[in-house]
Amino acid sequence: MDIRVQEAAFDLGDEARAFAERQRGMGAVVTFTGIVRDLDGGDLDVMEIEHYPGMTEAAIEKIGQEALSRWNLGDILVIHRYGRLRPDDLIMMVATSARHRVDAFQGAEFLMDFLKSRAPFWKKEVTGQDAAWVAARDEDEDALSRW
Amino acid sequence: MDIRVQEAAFDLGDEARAFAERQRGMGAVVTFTGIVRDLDGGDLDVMEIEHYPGMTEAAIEKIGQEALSRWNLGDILVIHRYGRLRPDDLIMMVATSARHRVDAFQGAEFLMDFLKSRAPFWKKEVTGQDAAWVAARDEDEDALSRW
Amino acid sequence: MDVLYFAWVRERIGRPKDRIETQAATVRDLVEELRAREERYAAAFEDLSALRVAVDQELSDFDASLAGVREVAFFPPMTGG
Amino acid sequence: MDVLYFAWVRERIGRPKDRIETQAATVRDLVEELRAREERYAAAFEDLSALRVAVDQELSDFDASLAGVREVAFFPPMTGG
Repeated sequence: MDIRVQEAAFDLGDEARAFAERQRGMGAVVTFTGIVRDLDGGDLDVMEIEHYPGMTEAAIEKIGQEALSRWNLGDILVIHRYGRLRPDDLIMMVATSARHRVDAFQGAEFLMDFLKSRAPFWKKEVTGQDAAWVAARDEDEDALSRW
Repeated sequence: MDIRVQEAAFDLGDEARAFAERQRGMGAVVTFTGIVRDLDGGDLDVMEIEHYPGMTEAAIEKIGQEALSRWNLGDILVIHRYGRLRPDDLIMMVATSARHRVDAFQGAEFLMDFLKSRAPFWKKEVTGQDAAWVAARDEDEDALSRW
Repeated sequence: MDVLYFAWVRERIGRPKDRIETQAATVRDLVEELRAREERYAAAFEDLSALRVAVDQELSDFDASLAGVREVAFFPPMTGG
Repeated sequence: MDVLYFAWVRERIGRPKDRIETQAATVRDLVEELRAREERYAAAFEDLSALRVAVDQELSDFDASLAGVREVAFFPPMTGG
């Protein structure tokens, strides 16, 4: 399990390639990548991501262990950035490997659902002179109940 | 929609990076990659993949259009190789983008389920002097009924 | 009409393609004609439940009409992905 | 005991952290003490249903005991991913 909480940018291509290449005996690799987007069609300038140093790594580790215990996974990668991000910047990614595709998909979806609502990150959108904390969505909380 | 049926190898890193970079307004990118594995612990030498030129592209196009009609997707990429592959070679990949993660995941899973059982590819495993066509799995056929 | 074979159907018949003049009305009728040709055809088409068929490059079934059809293909269940 | 604040809780209180000597038995008791401090604390803790709490860096709830606890953190629902 490879967990990285970092301010620095990362390269999806390099990370996905390296993850897939270090898997042995795994027929399936799934990646999810989250990208800063101006979904409301406004003029998003900056997304600030705050986190809880210490707890963040522990919370992700716990989510990852839970995923490993529920599905037949080979490996897990989680990279999550904090700090000031710009539109089109990559926020985070997860990758999973498994012998079969269903485990790889389910593991990645589980990680994403729990990272959304159970890892201590908070997003703030800065648009011109305005700044607003992104509100948690009910559907993200609801998504946890399916697991 | 970008569909490629090819004998040549492809690079997961380059494809994933390029796909993510050309998305506009999409907050989520999911990739799935299938890799040649010796899952039975034998000594797999070669996986030969046969396909039905002409029908293959049309069948994948149809599956892709169906995915676009069912989920709110930005774009779809499908690359599928044929010919003689070796263990650890990448067989195929799909990528989906969407505003929200659920669509990206569901779209990718839908594409994979239908590529498995509805795109005209056949795999043959060559191990030493033996060669055997990979049998379709009942669970792959059953997976279609959930959509 | 072009009749194509893939995977073990191709291997069992020993060729990838036949060009056939036929009056067969349906895929099933065509299969009967092919079975009657030679032992290797009979062997390939022994168990239709193990076979899939495409008519003019669209997945179809054994009751499909062959009226106006240019290409029929027989193969085992697909194993893509 | 260290009491940490994140996101708009931190902004509303105007600082990321307090070092507090307290006899509070539970998180809820601690919240009452904080509310009584100053108006900005009262404002931050006005609606507990909008807040989450971590006790020694583990997600917890307002009825959790503070016996032996070194660090409590208050923040809004998380928005990772």
